Amino acid sequence: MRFSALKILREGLTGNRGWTPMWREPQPKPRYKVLIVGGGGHGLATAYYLAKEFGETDVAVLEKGWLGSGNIGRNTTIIRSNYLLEGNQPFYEFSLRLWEGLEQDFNYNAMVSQRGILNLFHSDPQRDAYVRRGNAMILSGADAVLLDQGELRKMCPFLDYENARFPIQGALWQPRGGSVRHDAVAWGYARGADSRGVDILQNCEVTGFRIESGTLKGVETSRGAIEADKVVVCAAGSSSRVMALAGMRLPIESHVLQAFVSEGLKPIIPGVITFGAGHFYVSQSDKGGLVFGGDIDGYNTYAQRGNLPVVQDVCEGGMAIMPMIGRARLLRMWGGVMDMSMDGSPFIDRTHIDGLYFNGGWCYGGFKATPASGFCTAHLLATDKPHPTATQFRLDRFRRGAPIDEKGAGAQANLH
Amino acid sequence: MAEITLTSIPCLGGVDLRIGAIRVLERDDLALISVAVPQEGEAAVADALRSTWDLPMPAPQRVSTAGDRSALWGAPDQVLLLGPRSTEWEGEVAAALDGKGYVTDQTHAWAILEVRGPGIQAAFERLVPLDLDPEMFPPGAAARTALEHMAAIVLRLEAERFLLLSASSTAQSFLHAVTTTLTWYEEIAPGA
Amino acid sequence: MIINHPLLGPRDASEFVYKGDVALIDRPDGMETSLDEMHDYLHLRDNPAGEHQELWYHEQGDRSWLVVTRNTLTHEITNVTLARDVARARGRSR
Amino acid sequence: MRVAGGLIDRSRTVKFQWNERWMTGHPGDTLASALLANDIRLVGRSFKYHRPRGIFSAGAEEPNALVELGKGAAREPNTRATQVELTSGLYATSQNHRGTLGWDWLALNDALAPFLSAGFYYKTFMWPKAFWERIYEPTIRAAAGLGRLSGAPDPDSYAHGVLHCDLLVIGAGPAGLAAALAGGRAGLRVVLADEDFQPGGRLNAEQFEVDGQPGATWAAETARLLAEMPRVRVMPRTIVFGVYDHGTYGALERTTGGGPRQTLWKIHAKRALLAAGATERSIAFPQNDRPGIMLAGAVRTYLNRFGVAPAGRVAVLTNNDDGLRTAADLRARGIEVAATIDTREGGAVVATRGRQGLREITLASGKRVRTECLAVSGGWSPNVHLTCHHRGRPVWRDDLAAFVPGGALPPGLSVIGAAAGTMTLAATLREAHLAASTVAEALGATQGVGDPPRASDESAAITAFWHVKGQGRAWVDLQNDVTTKDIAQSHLEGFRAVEHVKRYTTLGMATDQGKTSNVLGLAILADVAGQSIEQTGTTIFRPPYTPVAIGAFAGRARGKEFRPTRLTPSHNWAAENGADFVETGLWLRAQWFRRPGEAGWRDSVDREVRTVRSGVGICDVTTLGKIDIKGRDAAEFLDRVYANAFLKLAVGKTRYGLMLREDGFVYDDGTTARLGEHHYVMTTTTANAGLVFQNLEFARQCLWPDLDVHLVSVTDAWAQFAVAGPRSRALLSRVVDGRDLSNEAFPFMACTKCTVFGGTPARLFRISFSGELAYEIAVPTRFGDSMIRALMAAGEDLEVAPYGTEALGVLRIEKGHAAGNEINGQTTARMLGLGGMVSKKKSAIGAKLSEREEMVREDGLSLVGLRPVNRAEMLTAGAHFLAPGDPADMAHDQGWMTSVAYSPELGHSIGLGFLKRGTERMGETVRAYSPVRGEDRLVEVRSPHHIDPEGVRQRG
Repeated sequence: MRFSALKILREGLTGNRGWTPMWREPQPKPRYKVLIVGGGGHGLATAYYLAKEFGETDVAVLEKGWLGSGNIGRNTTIIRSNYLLEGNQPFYEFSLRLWEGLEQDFNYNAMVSQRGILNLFHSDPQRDAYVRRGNAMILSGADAVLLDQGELRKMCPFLDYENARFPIQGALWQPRGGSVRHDAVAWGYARGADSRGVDILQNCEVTGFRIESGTLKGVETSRGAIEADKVVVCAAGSSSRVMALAGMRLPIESHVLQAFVSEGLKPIIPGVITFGAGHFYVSQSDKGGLVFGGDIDGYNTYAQRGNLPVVQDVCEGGMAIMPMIGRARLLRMWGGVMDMSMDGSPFIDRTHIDGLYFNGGWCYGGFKATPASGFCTAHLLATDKPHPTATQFRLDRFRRGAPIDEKGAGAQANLH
Repeated sequence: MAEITLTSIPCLGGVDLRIGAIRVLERDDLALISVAVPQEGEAAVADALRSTWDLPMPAPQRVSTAGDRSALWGAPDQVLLLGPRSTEWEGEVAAALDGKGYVTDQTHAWAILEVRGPGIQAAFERLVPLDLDPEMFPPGAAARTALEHMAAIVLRLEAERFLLLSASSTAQSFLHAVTTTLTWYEEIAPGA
Repeated sequence: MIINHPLLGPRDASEFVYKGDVALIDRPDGMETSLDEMHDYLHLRDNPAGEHQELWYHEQGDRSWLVVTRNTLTHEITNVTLARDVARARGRSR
Repeated sequence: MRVAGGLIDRSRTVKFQWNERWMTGHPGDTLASALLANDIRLVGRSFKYHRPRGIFSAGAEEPNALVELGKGAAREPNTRATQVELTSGLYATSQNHRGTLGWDWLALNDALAPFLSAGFYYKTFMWPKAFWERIYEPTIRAAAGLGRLSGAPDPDSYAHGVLHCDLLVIGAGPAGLAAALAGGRAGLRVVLADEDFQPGGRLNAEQFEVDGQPGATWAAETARLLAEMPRVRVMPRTIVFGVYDHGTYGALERTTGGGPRQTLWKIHAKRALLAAGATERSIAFPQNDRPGIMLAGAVRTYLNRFGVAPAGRVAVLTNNDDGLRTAADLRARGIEVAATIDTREGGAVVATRGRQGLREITLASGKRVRTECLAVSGGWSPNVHLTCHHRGRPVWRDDLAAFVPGGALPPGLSVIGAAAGTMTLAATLREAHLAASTVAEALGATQGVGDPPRASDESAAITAFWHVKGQGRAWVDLQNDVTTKDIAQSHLEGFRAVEHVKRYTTLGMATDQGKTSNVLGLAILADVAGQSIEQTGTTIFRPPYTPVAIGAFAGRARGKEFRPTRLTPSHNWAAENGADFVETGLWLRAQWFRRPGEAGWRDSVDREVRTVRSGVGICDVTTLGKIDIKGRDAAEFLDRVYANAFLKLAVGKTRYGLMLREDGFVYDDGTTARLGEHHYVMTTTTANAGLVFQNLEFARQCLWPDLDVHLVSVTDAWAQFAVAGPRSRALLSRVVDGRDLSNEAFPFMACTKCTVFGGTPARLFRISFSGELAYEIAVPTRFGDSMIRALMAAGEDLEVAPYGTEALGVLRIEKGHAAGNEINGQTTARMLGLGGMVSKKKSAIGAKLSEREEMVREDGLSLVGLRPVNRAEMLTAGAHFLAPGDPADMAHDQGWMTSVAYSPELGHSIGLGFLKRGTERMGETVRAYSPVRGEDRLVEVRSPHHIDPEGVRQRG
């Protein structure tokens, strides 16, 4: 079914009775060419691009819960390509370009909204670092604008320019950054993949891998054994657990990132704003809620919930730059489990087991990466070569001494 | 340049004020000396403290006192000596320990406030994260903690008399935190 | 979270700094260590969903490093010991 | 309208404003009860269709009566009128309408409702592509949202506090009061927290008796008893909003009187009893959203507690016995009951009329009944919210037609009373008493707990009934305008998991978090899917239980108090002497010292740099981390934590130390001085002081636990000043007592303990960051202010002048010293030209992994100096290097400019940067390309040591 305004009109006039399911609920087949473990954003996007771009439709997505129940269903929806390093920036710019055409591509309005992202800076060295970053962005074909305080004031009159502990000097602005309705991304990809023949198997948990003399043969699941030529694990948050079933240890720790949304408010915040002297970022959803977050709690966990000190830290950051939000109320807080890698950057790579591929380590940057991650993973599966924008996301990069360490924090997962 | 001599200026200018029934004053008359206990050297340090000042080694989170000198438990291998400030004391301590412990004068690393008065424990509920219930934290208890993002040592002298120690560089922020707490307490519970 | 410090009793976790897997104690010292050994020591973690032994530093307290046994699914803490004792028990000395 | 009775104080009147109209109420009223007393029925608009909305409930579950409170900067949007304590002068206005509340233009949406069904926006607004951001989205955004933020800083303050107790009782209804009483009698430390300003919970809303007294009287009496117990703390106006790990509860207290507006409490409780009661829910029937349609229990609350009848004529629709009590209570107050409709007897409401307020209902029989209020009871849902905060899942009980706490509850938390599904009073009181007794016993309390309060059990029988099917929309979520049809459509489109339905329809995602709608929605979904509620599942609740102001979470940490400010010992002196200060981490440091006649900062900085190069300058460098390291094994320890050798450093000598992370990248640098046989003092950078200390502690406790080495941070103990410039020796010779400072007696990198100005203890180091003859001298912190004044006086004839961080930066860039811009965690020793310092003879931290293949590439980056080809041009940091002629893209990126300065000595701009194969490219010209600054300059590559590359001056 193709969605359009006309379709809505017709359905509205006939009682909205003619809608059909967005995806099938198929039974698992005994064998597929490709299995994708994880029915979140990255897994569904991989399936979609495999089918659409590489013509591979003998594919199943195995999701232990309901589709989109992982981090695609619990994030703060920001898209941007404002990275510093050569290993990252072209990939995220590729992703942003895919976002820009996504809705027309999969005929679903995920509300990709490029209202801009502002990274505030508070000191001269920080400004210099943002200049370096902005230049790197432009060198990789992205957009970046350096705003001084006067220009920033025009865009955000509500920031605390007078009384801030760390004065707001200006911002690095990426006008093409923004936000997306996150659930709709999962739904749109699922619909697009399903309509091309991909089986999305919900409530289907992988419980083991069948590996014979270094070659992958298939997986065991809660819905029976399934054979496959290739299996890719896209289960960020649970990567270590799933890959441990294949006997692998990863340079990844699981951490919880809390996120917050306020009660609905009339529009007041133009785009995404990030604090440069503390842990806080915020945007305002189309419904009017302030969607915000900050740092991870900082300890290994698989519990999708955090603790109060980080809630306080995040709200302190918010009040530090925009004291008008003091009377806005925090409506909901939740936590998502992150794959925190040892350098803060992800992996899209083959493993030492023939036929087993890995996509993970997204830290808290996974949402914005969804389209490119899916595309590049599909590329790797289909061609056995990394996509040109994802050549550095290798599992052996620490062994070689080539971390992609944006923050310069070293091999300490919770500092990235 | 014999005509110039340096003067020691209190971190908080010798502040002494009253907020409601509670008094806040800077204790610039105290010295704080760290004694690190060498590996396997605890008995020797304990002997030295006892024989010189009659000070027992403090238990964790406790203070031992003899006359105007106290010993605070600092860490598993560290004791903090608190006593009257004099230029000689570091030397005295070093002499008393005679190499049995590593002595570092920490007097100037800390600003010390004495806070006392009725209702102080209730007022501190909005400042100090520790459980100050007298059963848990009786007079003679001391603990390091953080309040309002600042490292602090909280020492209970009497039921309603505390010493609060904060890094000397953040002394102004620390004082602000303390006085704001006491002012609010007064406003929320007038005369309590 | 509350960490029951073996010497100081229960303290709010916000007084502590987290480092990670207790295996970080087992640094392969010495000149003959291979690059691979050192790589694995620093980068590869078990990351279990369940009981986890991990290092915490009591920064706003007595500066002790602690080994905390905590369940990563429930956050239940079942044991807390001084890391120095654990290090010695794991054979570390000078 | 007011009727007799209630717990309000009728002897006093409170004036307040509603939509600019003055009205009156009484102490004890809420804004909602006062509005109803003033016959206000229309109070708001729904989110999507802008349907008229009236007061629906009497508590935290209120979906409709959201108002803006206060004006100006203090305006507080989305406030539930049902929870606002009426105070004198209170100013409230309705929100979320364009035009007046009565004439809201956005109610046009309601006419378009067929086209705005669940998820409509996902299927349209995609063409033309550019219209989304330019037209569709702005229009949607402008229409969405609820109340308005003022846009001005919140004028109020918020406190944080920490409480510790044995037993936290959440809710001061009958269960909570009985539990607190038993716990208090047992001698436990008890905190009793309740969101209401009046303890008693449903006892205040009902006509029950406890211990032979009216329930409300017993509640007030019990609260008074509790308040007198020294170890019990009764906290009204305090909502426990979240359960965190290990018995930590988040609670928000609305403070009365002066001081902070609210206090956010962290309550550490050994045990907790959740006595949060239950929330009534509605029944879905056609047009069930009109003002005047209320929860039956709320009608009793208004009647019995506030002495207010929502209307002169009320009909009742119920599926349970509790609802029937509403009719009885109304009759008792002389209010006409227009109809009592019991679904268990086949009764139903099939239509309603009255756009801005209910006028008439149509019964299943077709009979029309005139009524201005319809009291609806679809049964009660236990308030299980807090039991889900550790992701426990409630379980369904058919006999109650409700979810009760289930799954893994947060450790230490038990549930009592209606929150546990115990729906009758006597049973609740017994259960609460028993639960508190059990806690007391478990915690070793020895005192008796007394007898439980007595009451009789009323009937609470219920037969589940959810949905009157018929013509017209039946609302499930009143705020977000989710109807039964939306749920059915969602199912039709394949959104069948509960979470999918919630996300697709927005059911339960409004400010009330679905307190009255979730269970109803679930029941409708179960019905559509043809399965049981158990099979359908449930969503879980997340904190906070009710929304909490962001300002409360932040507490005092805002504005200048966001973080503490560290002041240097010379701060006051600097302020008196024209300093401009700059934030450096938590420190405030003098950036430069402006003198009369200096037009801009550059004048001041240039002068300060020249002073150091030609005379003598003083800079407060206290902010550098300083760690005293003592012990028999201190040398061995240092040798393992620094990449370069430290075993042979002599007493009285200082050495530059390069510290790596274990992954081989540069972590920090500084100098370490050996002041005694077993005594070293290490300096770290300002930024890394705390982290380095932490890592050193890790090394000494965890890696080498038997080394005898001890660390004390002395950053705050010493006021340290750099005294730099050719005349620095002359100045210090006047300052340091009885010591020969000649180059022979005290050469470069010497250090010593000494005294200054006739006896003040000091530490003296001959080290140089500027490249000039220079020293650092430290005195105990309290002498720092006196010291800077004394140094200035002593050096007056030498024309000594202070210099700030900006000049410090210029000096080090001229000298080619790497600092934070270069050592940013991504840098190898090799990049800094310090690769040779990393000793291969020992396995110091980071040494091994610094040898990894990609880190020792011959074509890697290295630190170079730069100057503009056109010397008149000013360089800026952050520019990327490109070979002239290469395209400007990532593939041809060759490095970047890290630091720049104007060198007064050289008379032009200079820079430092990392350049690919930089050391081999001296004299080459490259492009410094900075498109975000609109700059593209040619620069010449040279040694990073712009001045005195041989280091003659600092050794002189």
